[in-house]
Amino acid sequence: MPEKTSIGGAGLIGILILAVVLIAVPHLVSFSQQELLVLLTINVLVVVSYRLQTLTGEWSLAHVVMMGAGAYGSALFAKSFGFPVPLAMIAGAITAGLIATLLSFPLFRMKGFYFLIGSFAAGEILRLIWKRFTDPFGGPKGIQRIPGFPEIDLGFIHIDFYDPANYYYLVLVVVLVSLWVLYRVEKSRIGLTFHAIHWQDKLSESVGVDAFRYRMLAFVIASFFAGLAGALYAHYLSTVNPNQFDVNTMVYVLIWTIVGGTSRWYGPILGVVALTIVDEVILRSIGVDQVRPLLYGLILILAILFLPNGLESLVIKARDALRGRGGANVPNGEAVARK
Amino acid sequence: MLLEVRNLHVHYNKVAALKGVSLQVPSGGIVTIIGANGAGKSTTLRSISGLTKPSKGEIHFDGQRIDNLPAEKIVARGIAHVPEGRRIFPDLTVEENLRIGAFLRTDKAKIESDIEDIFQRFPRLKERRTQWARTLSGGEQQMVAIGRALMSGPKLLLLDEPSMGLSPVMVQEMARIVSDIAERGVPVVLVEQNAGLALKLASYAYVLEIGTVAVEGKASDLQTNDHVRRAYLGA
Amino acid sequence: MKSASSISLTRRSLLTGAASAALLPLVGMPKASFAQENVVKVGFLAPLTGPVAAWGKPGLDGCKIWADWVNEAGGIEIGGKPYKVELASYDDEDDAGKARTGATQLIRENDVKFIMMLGGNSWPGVEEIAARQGMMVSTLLPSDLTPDTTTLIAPCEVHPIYNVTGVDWLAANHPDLKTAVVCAQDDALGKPSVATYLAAFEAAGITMASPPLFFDPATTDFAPVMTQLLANNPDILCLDTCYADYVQPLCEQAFQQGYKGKIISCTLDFYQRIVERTSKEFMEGVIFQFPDFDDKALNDPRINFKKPNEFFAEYVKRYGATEWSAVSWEYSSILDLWADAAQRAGSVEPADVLVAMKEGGKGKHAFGDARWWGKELFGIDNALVGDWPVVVIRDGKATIAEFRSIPDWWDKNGQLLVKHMTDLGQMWNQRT
Amino acid sequence: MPDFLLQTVFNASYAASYMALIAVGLVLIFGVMGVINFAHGELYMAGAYAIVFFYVWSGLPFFVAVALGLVFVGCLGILMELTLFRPLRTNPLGGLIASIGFLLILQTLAVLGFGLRNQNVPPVSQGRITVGGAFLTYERLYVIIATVGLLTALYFFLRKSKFGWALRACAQDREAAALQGISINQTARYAMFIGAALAGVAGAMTAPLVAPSPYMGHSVIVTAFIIIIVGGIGSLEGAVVAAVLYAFVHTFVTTFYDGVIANIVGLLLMLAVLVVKPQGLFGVRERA
Repeated sequence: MPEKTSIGGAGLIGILILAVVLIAVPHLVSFSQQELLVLLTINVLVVVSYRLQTLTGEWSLAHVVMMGAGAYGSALFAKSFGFPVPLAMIAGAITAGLIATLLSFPLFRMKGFYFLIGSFAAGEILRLIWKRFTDPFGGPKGIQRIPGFPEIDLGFIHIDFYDPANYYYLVLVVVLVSLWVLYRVEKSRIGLTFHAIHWQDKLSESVGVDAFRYRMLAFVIASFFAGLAGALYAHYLSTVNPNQFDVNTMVYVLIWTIVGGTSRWYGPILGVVALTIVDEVILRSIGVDQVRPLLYGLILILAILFLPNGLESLVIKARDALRGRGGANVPNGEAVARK
Repeated sequence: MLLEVRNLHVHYNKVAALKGVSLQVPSGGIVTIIGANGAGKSTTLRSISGLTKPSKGEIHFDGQRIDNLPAEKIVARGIAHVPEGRRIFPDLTVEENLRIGAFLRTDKAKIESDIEDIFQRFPRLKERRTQWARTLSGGEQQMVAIGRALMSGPKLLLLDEPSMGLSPVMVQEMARIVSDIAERGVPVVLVEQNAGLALKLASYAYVLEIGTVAVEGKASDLQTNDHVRRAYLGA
Repeated sequence: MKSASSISLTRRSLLTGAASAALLPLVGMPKASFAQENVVKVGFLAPLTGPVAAWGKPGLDGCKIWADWVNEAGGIEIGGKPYKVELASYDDEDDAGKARTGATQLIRENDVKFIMMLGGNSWPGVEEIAARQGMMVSTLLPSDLTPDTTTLIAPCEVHPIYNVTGVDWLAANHPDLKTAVVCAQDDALGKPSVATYLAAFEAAGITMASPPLFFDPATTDFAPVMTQLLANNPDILCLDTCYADYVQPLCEQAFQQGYKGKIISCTLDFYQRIVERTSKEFMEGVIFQFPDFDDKALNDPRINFKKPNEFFAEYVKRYGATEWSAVSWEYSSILDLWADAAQRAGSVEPADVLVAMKEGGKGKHAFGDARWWGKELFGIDNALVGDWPVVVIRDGKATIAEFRSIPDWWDKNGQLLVKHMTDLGQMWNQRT
Repeated sequence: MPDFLLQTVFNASYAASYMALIAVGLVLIFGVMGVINFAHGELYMAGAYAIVFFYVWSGLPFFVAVALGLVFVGCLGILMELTLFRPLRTNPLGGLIASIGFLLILQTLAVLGFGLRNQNVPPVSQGRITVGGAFLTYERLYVIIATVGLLTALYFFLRKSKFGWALRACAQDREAAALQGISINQTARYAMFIGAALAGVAGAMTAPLVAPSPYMGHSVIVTAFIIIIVGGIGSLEGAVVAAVLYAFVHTFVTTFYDGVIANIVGLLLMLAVLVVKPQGLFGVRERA
């Protein structure tokens, strides 16, 4: 399971190309696609942090609500307490992490399907609280006119973060740093323990690993970064409301993650990028608004039937083919279907 | 030969569990497979009953190849498998557990007499026939599992670790039950970690070590084999 | 900044063209129109799929009829030249993020001159783009208005203020009714509506038999709601602005639980079904606010909606009677208002049209002349109010009983409305 | 006040009935297939639209339409089994995603075939029984009777027939069931047919009461999940008991407080059950 960590020459060129693409992409797409790009980049952080949470083998349905906790937290810190936006964002992410810490105590008494639904219930209660208590959460309409990220004006250079291209670069930096942190966590001893807990639940406990503590840690770290994504989202759209974080949105995160694949860190990224392009760009451009959900559903089914191990299995196969290995090193269904 | 396994290979997740196992079971008596934890004993039985698909090799039963059949078709051919850990249905009653063993049979009268026969063999089960199976003790559950397998009217019985987790008294009881089954004409393949017991019961034995047959021979010969004595009989 | 952005705009659009050709062969770019005649585009940014689509899709369908009719008649004449009207739609799925993307596409890629929205959840995502681009946007939910939203107008349905006309009419015609109860789903539509009804009841001297009941929008069984509502035997049962899926079961429950009093509601979509499922006698005299468009009273010369009876007939012919609802005509009536203002302005530019539209503080609302109003409630006079019909079920058929003036009521009872809006936290300056 | 209470009891009994049908179907599918069927609410919706088609449009008698709806939705279940769940049997999360895809397709088909607005189903009966000041309409009574009848039939099928045992055996231990000669494919087909058909009947029977709309499935699926968790995921009896418990709690809280509080109470009830008895009221501890 552990991947090669040293980077070869080909890898270096790949990274260089990727960097150029990431920097150039806002200038290659249309105005509305720039907006999509910002939301997509935020969603990348959502799915990658989600994958970290699932490493321990437990699938949460509260992840999007944690994103919402970061969004609401950051919005309130900035709007009601006058925090500078960058600080509010971090405070929002920490809020999400703290809420996750509290929720861990009831939630990690459960496992498997029970945890799945238990996390849904916990998230839903939080969401209903936002909906129910108009002060300070704004009720069903949520919070509006959240301050945006402050402009940078150095005289010779002026950066207005309302412009999606500029906000994209900001998000890109935050997301890349977050991805790096998440990657390091996964490759560290802690991350290996996450994997171990998933694969050998009983064994890890018998060799003295406190599974509860590690599950909680994974949940809290994932929630922190989901919260950060939520904060980036809130200050971009300048509005949050409870509907944005409902089970429908969670279902999309689940879809992106699973269709992308979860055995590699980049699987969920493939999922969210591919499906967003399919839904928001290709299906919209066909001009069949009413049929769009049907086509999307069909694509989901075909994707999962023909690529049960996610889009990442294509990459793995391609890489193995390039390396001249005969058999594709595709993990079997269990890797995706970790219960 | 009733059952012939030829050069069987099984992989889990690219990890080889069996690396060319061959064995033969005659149409009478008890054949045992012994070996350490993880040697591939259960995997061998699972391959025979169709729960695990071999990556290479052939299995012939009663003159026909069966390694490409699904589990439920292999039962129909006459192989009953009592899996490791008993795997009774906890939320079915004792009687339902037994009757479901006869799922494929349509001879109603014979089923009824077989049920009575099982209850005669295991009087404790008769007392508990309407209880949920999960409320039984370990030994009783093992009886249900064996009874359930016998209800299919098998031509061959695969028994995986029947003595596991049982009290010494119960282990002796189990030994009696197993020899009784063989004596009544149903050949048995017995997988056991309790090698001493298994070699006493069986007429022929295979010793599996990390996926291959390390030693085979008459059970009485193996009881005196140095390697077997040192590794499995604690001598 | 300005000049730089215009340069980068051309470079960017060049690159965009190249990239879309190279990278995304499947993706159609917005079609450029090289036709001879002048074309003006209007954006439609509302939910077209998902649970809220019923508030958007029928409106787009109505607008298609409107555009077909206008274009068949040669388009609208602006500055002496005929313009064809094209609709550009984007499904915002009732989500602020998608609405922001959609608004960008409509404004910067499709070059629309006016955008019609449902509003509510989606509007905050569009607010700043509209402000920066100077785009005029209309909403059906005036609660989106604030002093800062100078280019946002609520020119048709100033929900829920018109509800006062129904209560006013009820009090005038049935002075014997003394107590009322009200229920609504707990959301952005229900709350201000409840405040309005409370104010209207108070103004009419009707007392509340029990406090307003808010139920969850996910409610599927309305029997308990009705049981609770009827516990104090009210004279008037007010169904507020409940969604169509709720009004029907609520009426049925009232019928089944033996309610004998008066019913008043904001909407009563598919009232024929409700009549069918209860009885003509039970539904006789139910008051609401949305007339059938085959109502002859709409042919009154002061009505500004063009050919209402024909419009209704055409809509039913194209899409079926069951798809008709209030939003079917509302967006079209906004297009009427917009076209009229554009013609008077002699321009299709949003700023010019907006000035023409608000000229003299008066406007031509679907149901007659009206005034731009709203400062006390929304902080800005961008809501168009005038007369609104009071509709009564008579012999199983919705009939307009009277057009009543909202401004008249407001001039007498405005402070009551402000009080109740404040109590429920619905004033613009209370919204977070 | 006694009438008021009795009325609330009637209301709750009706709610408990159709929720039990939906939840039992969901449990059965989860038990045998090991898949969380997210499209279960849409199967309920399909049942309601079957009434629109067979009863309203085609003019067949109501109960004939319900029977056709049962068969139709049951067949949808078999279709799901054959095309989605069978190829994804070793991949429960894949099954979940596939069911979400199926859900989107069913919703869109409903919109395309019947329109966005909710549909009208003419009353089947205007009659009612009255007890004191409380009453129960025949339409609601039919739902309660159908539920009791179907669940009783299901009980006897599961307890007394060979296929019933096979179904339960499969739900408890799929591998051991295969060792008894039980065909997993065949059992899965039975389970999907029955599970889907129960949801379909719930939709069909309640169609005259709720006015079917394409998105009606959404509001029941969440409740159904709560119910099967409270009852214990593998347990059919648990689902029935939990449906009754949940419906009474929810209805009483809605009647005496309000619906949002009722939802929060429902969720808290479920969390409390999970914390105190993580396997649900009737559940068996999940096997590793």
